Amino acid sequence: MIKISADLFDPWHEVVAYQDSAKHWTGKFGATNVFVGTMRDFNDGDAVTGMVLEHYPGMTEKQLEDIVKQATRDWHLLDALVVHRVGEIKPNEPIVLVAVWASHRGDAFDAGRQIMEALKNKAPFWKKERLPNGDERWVEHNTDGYLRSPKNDMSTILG
Amino acid sequence: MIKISADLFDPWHEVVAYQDSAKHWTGKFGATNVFVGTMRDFNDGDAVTGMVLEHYPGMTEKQLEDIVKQATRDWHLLDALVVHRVGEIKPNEPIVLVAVWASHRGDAFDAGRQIMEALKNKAPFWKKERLPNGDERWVEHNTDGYLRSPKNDMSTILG
Amino acid sequence: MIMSVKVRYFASLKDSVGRSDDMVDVNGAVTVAEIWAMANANRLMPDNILAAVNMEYVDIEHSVQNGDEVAFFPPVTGG
Amino acid sequence: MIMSVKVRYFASLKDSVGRSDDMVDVNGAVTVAEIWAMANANRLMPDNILAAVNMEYVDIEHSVQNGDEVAFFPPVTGG
Repeated sequence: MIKISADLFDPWHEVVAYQDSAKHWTGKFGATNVFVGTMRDFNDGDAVTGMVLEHYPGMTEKQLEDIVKQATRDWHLLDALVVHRVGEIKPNEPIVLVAVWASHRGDAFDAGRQIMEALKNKAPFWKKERLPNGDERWVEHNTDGYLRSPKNDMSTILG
Repeated sequence: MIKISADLFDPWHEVVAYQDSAKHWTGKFGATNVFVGTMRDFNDGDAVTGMVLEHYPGMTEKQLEDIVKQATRDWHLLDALVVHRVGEIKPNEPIVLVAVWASHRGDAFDAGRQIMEALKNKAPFWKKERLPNGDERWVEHNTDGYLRSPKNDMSTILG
Repeated sequence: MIMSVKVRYFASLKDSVGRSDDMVDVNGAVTVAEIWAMANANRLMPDNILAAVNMEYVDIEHSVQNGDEVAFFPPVTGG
Repeated sequence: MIMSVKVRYFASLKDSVGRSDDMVDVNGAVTVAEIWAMANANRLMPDNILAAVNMEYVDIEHSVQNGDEVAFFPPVTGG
């Protein structure tokens, strides 16, 4: 299921409510992977006091549906839930929830990550950040979620 | 934090309670990855009516602490929570929760999966399944969570 | 045949063109890139622009049909 | 020197040896594999067994010290 929410949502409540409503796969899922993206109070080294999330009504839902369908073709999934905020957002509020249910954990981890990366690359949402001095700035691009962290690269290099 | 629980736990409640208690990283985490392993009502083609989870008190906690420490060395993490059931378990009850908080999603996905795989390979827990006819059987080994699903392999082969 | 095409702009691109949408009337076959040029005579299409027709991503050489909705926007930054 | 070593068994291995633990008294240097042999005279150590000393995984050639707790168990199946 895909939901675009103009209001604050509780990702953990969404997961429980959806799972409880899906009686046809009760007892069948062994693995649930949930990703929650939360607004931080800083970005690119600057304090951020809030954010406006714009989207393209219609296309956003269509792209998210396609992304979930692709994940369902690529992995053994029982179900998936994607919730994304739009509008005015404050720090520490959830922006996105991606939850997937599968029999086995490999599918759950891979499908959850695939949906999240595709969402970051293809779902038409745009963030405008508000800075403490009242300025606003558009976020220019998303980073690659498959990049390994610098910390890990260092430990690989240094043994 | 590591918790071994002899009683039913609610993984989503655990995540919220832990996150709310960690005021020092409120506003700092952008990415949360949560994996929940749930008891299914079948395994290896057979209906399963219940399970007993044995562990090695002391060593289990020690291994889990080491697993989380290693993930914290390998990835940029703010915190991690691992909860694992022991004792009598019924289908549809959660067995394991692995939650990690990071600034960025790549670290959250990679660290969560690393902790889960290490737990499956190294944490001393053993499952004994109860079958509908009253028989019991020990689960002999865990599968590899990095194996790609047969579905995905097929689609790769068949283009 | 005269075709009527709706053009939409989002996010920072909407700010820089100063409008959220245009209606463009064209005579005969036309591509997404040509739609941009007609609607924005004095402005080159930005390099990193994304384009969609009827809410599906397309190449800028994609041809546009009567009644299509063409959208232009910067790289997406959701999630 | 006489050493006293506690031996523990878990899960299916506990069922097959029929005990959860042993106390083994040994005289001089001894490995984990030798501890198994002393405690289980008539039973070869299973191939896929895991061993721990003081709750850390060890190779079966690891040498055991006085007061150590040695544990044997089958592949783990948690999670």
